[in-house]
Amino acid sequence: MDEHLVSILTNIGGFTFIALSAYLLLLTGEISFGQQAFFGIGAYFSGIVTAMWGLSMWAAIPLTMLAAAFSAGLVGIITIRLRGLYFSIATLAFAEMVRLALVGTTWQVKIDGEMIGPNGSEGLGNIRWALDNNIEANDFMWIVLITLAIVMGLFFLMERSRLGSIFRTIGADRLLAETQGINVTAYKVAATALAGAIASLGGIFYAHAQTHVYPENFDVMLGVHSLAYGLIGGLGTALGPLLGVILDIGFLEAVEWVQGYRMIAFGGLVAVLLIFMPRGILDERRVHRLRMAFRTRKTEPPPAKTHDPAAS
Amino acid sequence: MTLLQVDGLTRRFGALEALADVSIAVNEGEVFGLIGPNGSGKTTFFNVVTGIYPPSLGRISLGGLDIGGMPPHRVSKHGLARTFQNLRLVPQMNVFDNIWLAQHQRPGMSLLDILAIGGRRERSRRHEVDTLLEKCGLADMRQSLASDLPLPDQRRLEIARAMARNPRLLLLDEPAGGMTPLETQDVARMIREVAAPGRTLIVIEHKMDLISDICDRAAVLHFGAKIAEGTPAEVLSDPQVLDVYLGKQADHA
Amino acid sequence: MIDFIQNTLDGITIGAGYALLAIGFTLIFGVLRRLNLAYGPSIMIGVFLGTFIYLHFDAGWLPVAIATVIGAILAGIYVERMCFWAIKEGAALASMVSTFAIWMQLEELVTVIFPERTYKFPTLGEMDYLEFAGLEMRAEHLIMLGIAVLMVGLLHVLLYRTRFGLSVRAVSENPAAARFMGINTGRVIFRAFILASAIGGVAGFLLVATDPTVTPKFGLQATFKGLIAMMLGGMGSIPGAIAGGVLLGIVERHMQAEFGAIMRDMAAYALLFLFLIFRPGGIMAQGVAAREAAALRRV
Amino acid sequence: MLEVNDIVTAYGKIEALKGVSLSVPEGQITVLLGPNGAGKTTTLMSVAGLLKPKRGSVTFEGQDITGRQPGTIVQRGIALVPENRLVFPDMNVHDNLKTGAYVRNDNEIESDIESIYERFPRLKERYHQHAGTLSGGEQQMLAVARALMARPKLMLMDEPSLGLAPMIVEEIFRIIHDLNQEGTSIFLVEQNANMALKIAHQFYLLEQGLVTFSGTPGDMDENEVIQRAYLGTTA
Repeated sequence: MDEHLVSILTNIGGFTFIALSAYLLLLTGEISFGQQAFFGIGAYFSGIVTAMWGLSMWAAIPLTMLAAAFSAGLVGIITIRLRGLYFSIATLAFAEMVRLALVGTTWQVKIDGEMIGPNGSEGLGNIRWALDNNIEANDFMWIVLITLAIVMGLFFLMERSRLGSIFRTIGADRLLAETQGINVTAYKVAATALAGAIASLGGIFYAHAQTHVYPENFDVMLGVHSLAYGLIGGLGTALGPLLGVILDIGFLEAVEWVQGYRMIAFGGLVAVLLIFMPRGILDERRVHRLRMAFRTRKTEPPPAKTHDPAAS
Repeated sequence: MTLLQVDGLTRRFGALEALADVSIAVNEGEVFGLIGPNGSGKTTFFNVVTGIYPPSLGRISLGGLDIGGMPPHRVSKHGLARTFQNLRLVPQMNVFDNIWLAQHQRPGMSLLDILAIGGRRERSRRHEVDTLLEKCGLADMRQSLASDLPLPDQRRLEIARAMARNPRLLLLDEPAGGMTPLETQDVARMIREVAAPGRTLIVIEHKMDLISDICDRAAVLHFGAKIAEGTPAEVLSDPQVLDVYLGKQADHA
Repeated sequence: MIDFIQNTLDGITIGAGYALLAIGFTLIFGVLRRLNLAYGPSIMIGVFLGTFIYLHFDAGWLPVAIATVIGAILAGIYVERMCFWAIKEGAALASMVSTFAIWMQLEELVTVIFPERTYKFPTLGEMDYLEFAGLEMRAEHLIMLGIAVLMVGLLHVLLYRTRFGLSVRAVSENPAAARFMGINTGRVIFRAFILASAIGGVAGFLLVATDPTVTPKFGLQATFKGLIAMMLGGMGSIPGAIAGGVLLGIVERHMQAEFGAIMRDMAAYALLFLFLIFRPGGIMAQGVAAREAAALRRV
Repeated sequence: MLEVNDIVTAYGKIEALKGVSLSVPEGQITVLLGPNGAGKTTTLMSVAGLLKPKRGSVTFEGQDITGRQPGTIVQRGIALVPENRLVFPDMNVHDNLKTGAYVRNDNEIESDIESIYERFPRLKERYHQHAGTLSGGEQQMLAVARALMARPKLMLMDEPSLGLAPMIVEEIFRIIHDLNQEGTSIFLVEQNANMALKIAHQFYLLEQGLVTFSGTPGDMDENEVIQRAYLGTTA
């Protein structure tokens, strides 16, 4: 496969994770400007695990996701009383603190004659697990895409279970959720932790594909992009964030003539799109319609109705 | 036997006393009406009982258990469900899912059940939703988005959703609000035949014929205080009540 | 001790610039109840228009200042039409993401036209330091402070003494009631946007003129400084915006002097975070009664 | 003076008014009664230009004002006292009054405020206080005074008695009565049928988005009016 295409597909995979994490929080009605913190934590933590401790990426994945879930859950608990814009700004402040902490952190050890470890704004390099294990770019892409497929699959299952509906209910009407017996606090903290873990997965793959990451990779631009992906692609299905990422990275990286003017074109496109589709391309209503069209073609009609005078 | 016992319930908002020393006892299996002019404290009463606002003073006990000041999700675990005067459905979910979701609160639902998307128990629960939809006359609209339903159906959906949790005590806030007389009769029948059997109900309503039709007993609130209690006929002929409605009606919004 | 006072003084000066940014932010938030992330970038357009005038016509500071304000207003109008006027009420999230998209667009536009990393910007003239009791102050800082105070005074007159100000306050407090009085809310929002952009343009000019280099990152900085100052003071409150801006300036200055640039930024965000957790209403937080009243409206 | 002709007003797909016609004669108090959700407020909003009727027309003093901007309608001489008063809580009383005169360009605004203060001395006492700190009755008074600042020929009032103690309600109704005596026409939406009928010259009954009765207060048994208007029973 073409090298350029491989790198685009790997990027799409990596950024879809963080877009999914922002989408999960959007479902519960929260706008997070801070998912890049967990993406960054994922990149750094996993990089340390493989480059400094010499463990494999497969060991790094669960460790990193746990660490990210834990820190995200903690942020979720601290910010639990904040709603709306206050929550958004608090997550932004947290993420910037994380980024600045990375800029301020130097912790290097000598391994095989080389200094390895976070080095302030020079970032963390030598994340060579893929190279050392002879995993080529092509293979790494498949690792990312298959993991993405699994995570997306879990998302679809979640959305079909009551858990998905519970998240959506909290997002649509918090008070209703409470009177429905939903422990909103607990579910919100759970969603925040889960979103942190998913974002960190993107960071892990990003770090191991790039081999070198910098604190500036995890600035607020990344966070707002991840939020925008879900909203552009649509908030009705987990395919929405993927579609958003594909539109941004895939489409615009692939089309040569927009090079250099990419954000001028994309920014305008998104602004116009949002005028006509304020909840994205695949919003709840369109997803519902698609689902209905699909179902009536494929399965039996809805259960036969019995006569009920009340329905008249 | 008394199911809901409210003693000396007071709720203040700043200087305003939205509920003033209200005591009400609702018996098991009863349909109890709550009436009063706009803003007399009826909805505040529901909000305090369901835990949305903590009481300023007074006790609320459900089946002997003190629920005053509990957060809404815990109150609801003890078998209490309600509907809302200005409709709170999840607009972007379909009718079936709105009800199906509500089952999560039933006793014996574990985290595994909440994650379930198949299996025998889940199938039977889904079947229950369909049965309920049919009983409530909503089977035709099973797949429609809740926001696409006309108002009377939305009200019925709210009642059906509350019943999906099998509550001991069901609070209905203006179940016939904004409905035509014909639609009101329909909803009265639904309450009588589907919601009331084996359950205790408290109903807020302005439409007196509905109250007379379905309620065993009723109480009247005025300025946050209870001014009368008895059978609907007694209450509606009470001189003080007549005075409130026909004479110096005044409110406390 | 002298250092402490000196740093505080410098902090107040820079804080005056932040306060102006926060006032612009808060005006827009007040009438719209939506967040305009493109506020900083639209000011940046003004700043670069000023730079353009300076580089090509070797203009003095006054024409550059005017160009800066005009540029900010034009960009502000573009943002208002694209992100707020065209997107229906209730889609606050779409508006916010849309302002972000426009932000990206404006930033890229600037980097395409101005490909170098930094540009020079005119200063408010070559002026001396003023000294007093061992403290010193750059004359241009004093001018900056003076202009900021003047702007706040003018704004106060505008908001509390004119018909336009009355309509802005009415729409901020209750858009529905404002409509009942015959106020055209759309027009008021549009004009408030222009006003906020003009204030932002002045703030941008002052901030850049006292530190005479311009980078395309100015938009990001302006948005976040303004946002932080607004949140510290309490959203929608103009006295709050001033207090928040000055507080931010002082804290930044002290941290910078003691621990350097990273800790300066860290402290700004930490301060914001702590305020959000412990005093979400900001410095000018509302009383308990107001929150009770808000709770009443909730159901 | 005001003619409403067969208007249909909808929220999305739901029609709140299904063809309402009524007229408000000059110099009179016209009352619109009806149960919750009948469409009373929607009718007022359609007249005041805050909602656009899908069909039908509204004419004021012979001129078509259907779908005009609210500002234009206020300028023509129709002012609204909204439900729940909706004063501006963080503005002082004086500024609240000024918002009422927003559509005016003359220089008699301050002198009008003075005459408002003469009429409502209690507002004068509190002219510097934020409106949010006033009592319910004072806020209602302010809402009425604010509408008067537009120098209306016709006042639309949406449930001015809502949330007020009986004594205050009587005072508000006395004010409405006085205003009418001085020549302002009144179109009043009320749930307090008993009080409203005492001052009404004529009344309409609105049920389910349709006018089901019109006449003068003597035309229908008061108890039946109350039954239908307040309780919505069809007995």
